[in-house]
Amino acid sequence: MIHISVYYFGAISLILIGLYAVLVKKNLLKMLIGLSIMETGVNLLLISVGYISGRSAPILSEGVGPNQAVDPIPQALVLTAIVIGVATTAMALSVAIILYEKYGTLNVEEIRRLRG
Amino acid sequence: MNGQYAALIIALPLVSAFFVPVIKAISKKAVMPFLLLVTLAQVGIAGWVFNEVYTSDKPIIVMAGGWRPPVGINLYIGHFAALFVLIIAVISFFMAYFSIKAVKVEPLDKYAMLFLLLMLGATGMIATGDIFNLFVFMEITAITAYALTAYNKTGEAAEASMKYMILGGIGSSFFLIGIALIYGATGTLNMAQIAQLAGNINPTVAQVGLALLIFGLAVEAELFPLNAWAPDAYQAAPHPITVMFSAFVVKAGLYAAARLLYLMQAVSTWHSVLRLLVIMAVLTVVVAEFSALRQRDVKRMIAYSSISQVGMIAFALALGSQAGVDAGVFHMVNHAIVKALLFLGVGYVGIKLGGTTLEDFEGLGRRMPLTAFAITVGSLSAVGIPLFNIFWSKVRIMLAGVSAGYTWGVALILGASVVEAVYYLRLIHRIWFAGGGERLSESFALGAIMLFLVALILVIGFYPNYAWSLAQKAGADIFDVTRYVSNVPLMGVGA
Amino acid sequence: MSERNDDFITYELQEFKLFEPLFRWARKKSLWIVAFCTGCGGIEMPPLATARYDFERFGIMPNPAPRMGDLFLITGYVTPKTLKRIIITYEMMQDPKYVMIHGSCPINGGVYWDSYNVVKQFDKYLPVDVAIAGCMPRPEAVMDGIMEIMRKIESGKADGWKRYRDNYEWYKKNQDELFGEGWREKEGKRWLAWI
Amino acid sequence: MIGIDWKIVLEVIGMLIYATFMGFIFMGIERKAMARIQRRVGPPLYQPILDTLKLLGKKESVSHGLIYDFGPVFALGATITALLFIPIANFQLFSSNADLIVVAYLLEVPMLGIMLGAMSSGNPYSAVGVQRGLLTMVAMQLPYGLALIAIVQHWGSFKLSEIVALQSVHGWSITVPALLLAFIVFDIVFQAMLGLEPFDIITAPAEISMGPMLEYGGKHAALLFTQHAVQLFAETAFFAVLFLGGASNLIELLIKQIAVLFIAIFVASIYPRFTIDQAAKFFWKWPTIIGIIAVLLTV
Amino acid sequence: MINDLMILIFAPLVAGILAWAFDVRGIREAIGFIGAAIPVVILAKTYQTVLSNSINYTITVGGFKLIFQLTALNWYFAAVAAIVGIAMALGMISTSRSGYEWLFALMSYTGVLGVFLSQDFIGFFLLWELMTFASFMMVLRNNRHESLKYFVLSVIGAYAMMLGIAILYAKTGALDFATIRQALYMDLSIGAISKGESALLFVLFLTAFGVKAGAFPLHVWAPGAYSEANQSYTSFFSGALSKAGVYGILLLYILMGAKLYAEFGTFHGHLTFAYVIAWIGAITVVVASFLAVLQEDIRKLFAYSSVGQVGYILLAFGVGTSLGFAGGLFHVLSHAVFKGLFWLVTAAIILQTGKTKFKDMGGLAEKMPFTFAMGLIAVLSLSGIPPMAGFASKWLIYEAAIQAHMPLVAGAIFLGSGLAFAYVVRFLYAVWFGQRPSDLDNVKEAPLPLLIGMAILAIPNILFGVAPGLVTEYINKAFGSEIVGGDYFKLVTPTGTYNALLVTIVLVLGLAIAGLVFLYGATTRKIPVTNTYQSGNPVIEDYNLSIRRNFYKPLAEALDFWLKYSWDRFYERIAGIAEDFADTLRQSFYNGNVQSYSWYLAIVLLILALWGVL
Repeated sequence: MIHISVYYFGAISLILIGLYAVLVKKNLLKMLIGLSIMETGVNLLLISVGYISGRSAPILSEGVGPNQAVDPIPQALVLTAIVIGVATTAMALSVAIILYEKYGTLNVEEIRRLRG
Repeated sequence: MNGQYAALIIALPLVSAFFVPVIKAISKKAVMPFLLLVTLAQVGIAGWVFNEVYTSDKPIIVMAGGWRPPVGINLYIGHFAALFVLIIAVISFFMAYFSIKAVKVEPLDKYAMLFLLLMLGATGMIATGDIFNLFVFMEITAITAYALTAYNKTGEAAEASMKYMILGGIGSSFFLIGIALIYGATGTLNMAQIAQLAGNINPTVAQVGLALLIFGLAVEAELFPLNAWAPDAYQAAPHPITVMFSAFVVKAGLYAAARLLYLMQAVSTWHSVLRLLVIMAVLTVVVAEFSALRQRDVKRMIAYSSISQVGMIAFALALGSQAGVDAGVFHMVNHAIVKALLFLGVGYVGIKLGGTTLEDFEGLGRRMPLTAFAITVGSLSAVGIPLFNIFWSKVRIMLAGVSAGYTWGVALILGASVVEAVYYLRLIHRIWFAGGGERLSESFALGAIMLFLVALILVIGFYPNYAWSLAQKAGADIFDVTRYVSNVPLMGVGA
Repeated sequence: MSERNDDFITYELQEFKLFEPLFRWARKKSLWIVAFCTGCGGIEMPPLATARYDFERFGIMPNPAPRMGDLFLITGYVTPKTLKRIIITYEMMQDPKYVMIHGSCPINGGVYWDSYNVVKQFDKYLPVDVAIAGCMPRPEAVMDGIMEIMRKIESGKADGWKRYRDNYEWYKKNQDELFGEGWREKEGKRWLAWI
Repeated sequence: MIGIDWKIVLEVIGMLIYATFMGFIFMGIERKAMARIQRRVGPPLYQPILDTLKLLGKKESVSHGLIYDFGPVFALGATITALLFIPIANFQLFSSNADLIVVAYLLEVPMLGIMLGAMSSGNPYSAVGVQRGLLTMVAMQLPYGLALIAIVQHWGSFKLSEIVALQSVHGWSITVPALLLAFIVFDIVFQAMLGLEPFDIITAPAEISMGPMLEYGGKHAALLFTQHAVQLFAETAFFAVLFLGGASNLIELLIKQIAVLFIAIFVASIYPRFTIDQAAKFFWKWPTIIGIIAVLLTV
Repeated sequence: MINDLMILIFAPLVAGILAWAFDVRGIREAIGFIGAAIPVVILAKTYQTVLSNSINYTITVGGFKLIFQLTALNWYFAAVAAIVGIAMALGMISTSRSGYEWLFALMSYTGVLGVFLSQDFIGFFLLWELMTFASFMMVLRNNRHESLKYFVLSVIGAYAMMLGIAILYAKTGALDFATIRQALYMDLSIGAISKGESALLFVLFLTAFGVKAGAFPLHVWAPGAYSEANQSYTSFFSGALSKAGVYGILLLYILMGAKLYAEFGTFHGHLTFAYVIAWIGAITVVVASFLAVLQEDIRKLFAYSSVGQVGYILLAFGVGTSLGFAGGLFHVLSHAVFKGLFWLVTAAIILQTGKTKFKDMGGLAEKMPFTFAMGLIAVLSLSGIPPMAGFASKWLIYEAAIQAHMPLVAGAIFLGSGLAFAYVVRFLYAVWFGQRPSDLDNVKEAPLPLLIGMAILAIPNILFGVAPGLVTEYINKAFGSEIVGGDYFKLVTPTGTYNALLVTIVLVLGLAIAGLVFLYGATTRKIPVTNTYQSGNPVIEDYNLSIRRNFYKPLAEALDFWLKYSWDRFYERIAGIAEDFADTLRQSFYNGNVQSYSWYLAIVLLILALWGVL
């Protein structure tokens, strides 16, 4: 069980690191990086949820039947999540470019024309 | 007659979205008519689904690939989903037409694609029966929404999009954590099965999982204090998109939250989640109403109003009683109509007069009487004047709220409603009794759409019986979990 | 008011056939003085009213309202300015009404016989029933004058009001000669500046 | 009501003549007593009758319009009405048909008549008089009401005849401590009701010429004098009925009325005049406080 | 589905919508008038049946069962509204030139009728809101600030009621009056509703109804709203719509009386809760009447006067005895007729002169004799001159208050009636008498429909004044007991009597005697208004000697300490604070910085985490 908790610990650390970046860094790019880190952490968490101690990857081959493999569903989920994450990041970066064009800065404290 | 054709409500927009480039290749001018056509087709399908569900009084379960849940992913088109898919389709159709007038910024083909995907995402969120599928649809909705928010390519649009994205990103991450926890605890992603198993899982895990799911959805559903992105996005997005945000994108999030909430009824700490949600909802109403009070930009003002109304819906849905859910659903329907009308009217004014500040609305009654009339009706309805539709749902919510023991919440919401009355009525005064100007010509088709919505408001206002019976059925669909579970043909797991 | 200020001429006075003697008695015993005290004679009124002479025992009572007054006391010299007021007040009083002038000044100008601004002969402008000579007449003399007017009322000789009606043209002519035509209007307008 | 009761008709006619006559005599008494206090001889007691006859005998009469004529007529008519609903000595008249509240109101109605006429004359002095009259009424209304309430609460009836009957059994109102307070209040108010110093602000001869009376002359003034006489009689009778146990015959009533009148005259002859806001403040201070004590004692 | 009641309630609304849709001169007025007349016809038709058995109409709307019932008591209120309503319609034919006004005037008419006839809280609330909204729209047209003040206070009231309704619904599970009443009665022994909740319910409903009735200290909307609407409509607004609040108080008694009595008991022999109402009424009477006396605008004067007069009704209901109810109900009628009449007279004056301030008016009695006569009737009735409806009802209230041993409250009535006298006389003087400003020389008599409307309201003033028994007998029948005895002309209470006919006869007799004396004197000679005694100074038309401004200045001087305080300003300040608070909230919460927004999310997460742990 020890190594399972390592995954959990790692996942939660990643999430918190990402969150830290979002909450503290003023630069928009750093915040986006923080978001990505957070997503990675979440993905890791998802994987570890499906992990069953002592089993192999869920690829059905010789000697690896459904009972020997870890839960395959989280892995499928993570794949989807990664794709979504990529899309989001791409989207975000393109928006960041526009922002830099229009505002001349990426400091989020200065990008606040919409308020109140 | 085969219910499986109902999958078309997902398939049609998805497929047509990717056909847009093809259409563009043929003729650039054909893109918007194509969009109109697809949405019209969607209206047809949704109408058929609606009719099917409400005549047979049974939900349509679409099983992907013929696999029975929980192995296969299923769509659950119950009374609620059928009703809302129809609303989504109809409003999308109107907005597709409005887009022809309103959206001039290129590239229109991208706009059409994103438009269809947004519609698809919202439809999917409402129709799906699988929690991870929900996440996927939510992300589709969210990403298209980010993109559409930024569509105008102005600094403000990009800024609003950025805010939406960061907050949405955090929200969806935690939503995913919630899924992970629930999955870890139950080993399934099918909603019906989760409902069955919810009673047996570790209450702490269930509570945290549920709370995280709600948290993630609350960002989409604009609950205080997670709604900071909303006014900006509403204001900066193209006018048709604002209508869609307010009319159904938010509602989809709300619905998902409510669905998950009621599915997890069996969780022992369920009531404390409800209480948290009620607190957030009440705060949403109060803060949003006060924020709208001295707003100079009408679109933003109505955005705040929309947020507060959504808060009211959330309040109703979080009451945990049949009456509350019915009222909430009823309010959802009414609010979708009213806010569609208002944003449509305000958007049209924005296009015609080049701005949506309060000053632009002076003398609107003389310049654009039809639009002014529509905005007036919408405003009066939003205030909760009797013989307009929102009156009925508001009354229902208040009755349900006090019955559920949240007298303080009802009192606060009613107090905030007074504020709402003030700013809407100031707007009406400005429209009709201040300033003046030349008469402008108004689009006939848009006028017809507005009049249709006005008529809908008045019909529901004068004779709410039919709408109320729909809302009751739809509400029962959300609230009655056992029926939900029994309707889904689960493979013998648990049961 | 200009066009209607003389319609009392055409107005037909009421004749009380049956109760006329009773009313005449009452008129005599109840003289109300219009307290319009001009000149220096006004100061002779308080002794008349107070404990020493007490004219109230004859039913005489000072009254600030001309409408119910009977006896108009002109208690001293009269200037054109005052005369205007006196005429207006007199015309407001209701018939039968009596005028009593006090002292020499209203009779012939008295010590102001050569003043440019004092009315020398009062009865050119308003009919006088009783005139008391003296400068000033003592209260006893005034009382005597009042007794005289009471006797005249009883005998029906106090007919100044009738004379005013009958000879209005003449009085009016004299008034207009003194003040000029349309003096009421002019006087009224002059007053505007103070408002 | 259909069959005319001749007895009551005779009573009414007799009482009207008596009340008018006595009212004039009261006015004469008022003037005479005032003169005697000032060490004068004073006019004969019947002087007010002469005055009235003289006014009625004026050969000319002017009018500012219909309302100007209607005012005095209405005032006298209403006063007569008020009089006929007060039980006067052993004559009950119509008093079984209307109670204290009605009479209290009817006694105020003449004021409206006078005001109407005065106002329609358009004379600003009259207007000031009207204003003062109404403000005096407003000011005195509260203590007046409290005094009446104290009476009603103590005796438990609104009917004047019953109040009289109860007093004949249990003693006069003023023998009851609480009602003695009410009596004091009522007496102060009475001064204002009669328009005597220190509350003769309405007519205030030396300030605003005669206030509301200024424009009246001839028969209008005669009507108002008659009205004043009847009202004087009615009010003193009302006072006597409320606080002095009514009366069993006219002589007894007369004694009580004159007693009441003399209190008023004595007070009037030694006090100067209040200004109107002083009067209001005065009425809302001590009389009201005493009145409140009185009503609370009788609850 | 279609029966008399439905037509009764919705005919005005339908007519209003039609009048609005066919916005053509002539047709609009005709439709509107018919719509206003239908209720009168139906009410007249049902007069006989309603005393013996009630007429019911039930409709299910949106899952709620709306019950309308025409009972004896409702009929009374509805009839009052209908009389004023038809007079309003006639007045509006003259004064209104827009379909907008017809729509909302008639909509509020429907609202008022519906409020009176509802037998369940949803219908009641629905029509209550409709009535508020419609009347608000009438004011909004002319003045944004006043209308919003009115609406905000009304809506606060309405929402207080909504909360109350919801609490009752939660406690009893019912929305119809009959069941709620029964449930609350049963609750006396069960005790499911605690003392605190009862108090809350009482305060909520009192707020709701108090706002509409203009009870102190919630009266601040009334002067502005009454004066800024079309004056013909104001006759209905003040005459009938404010009665909805009064009706609500009555409803409070009917539904919760027993419960409130059981919870709060008595205070010196009075029902405690009723005592509160009585004092609110008394304070309203005094405060509003004082303010009315000091007004300089004809509309404001009557607005405050309306507030004060409705205070009488509250006071009468607060007395809590059956006599009090009878008096209050009678005053509902008489206030409706005389104040409706006043407002129509005001409408005529404003229509013909275009002026509203006293300082601009004067001497109109010669120019508008009929209007003046009507105004005089209203004045006599309001100030309580005996053979008028106003006196009969006031008399009952006096009797009730004093008989119930509420001396100080009764003292307030005395003071209030003195003040009423003062302000109506001021109205008479400033508008009708005295010297006429030269710009009013061409004023004409009011148009015919307005005059007919006035006549319709003037007749009841005299009729029910001479024969007050007509009303009291109906009230007796409605309550099913002999509250006020006597016959048509004579009112008899246990301790007092008032024979209106005899008073009238004697008054006529007195007038005849006085008239004979008058006729004996010299025939009168008409003199112009300038022929007045100004110490002998000549008076000409060029300056106006009539005192119109600050007529009651001495009173203001005597009251200057109290006039420093104003509830109106107090509420305005609260509203200002709320707006500033809104700004601060908005600026600090939605500050535009996405990082702060992220922090909100983080904080919520933290709360979730802590809350999950704890």
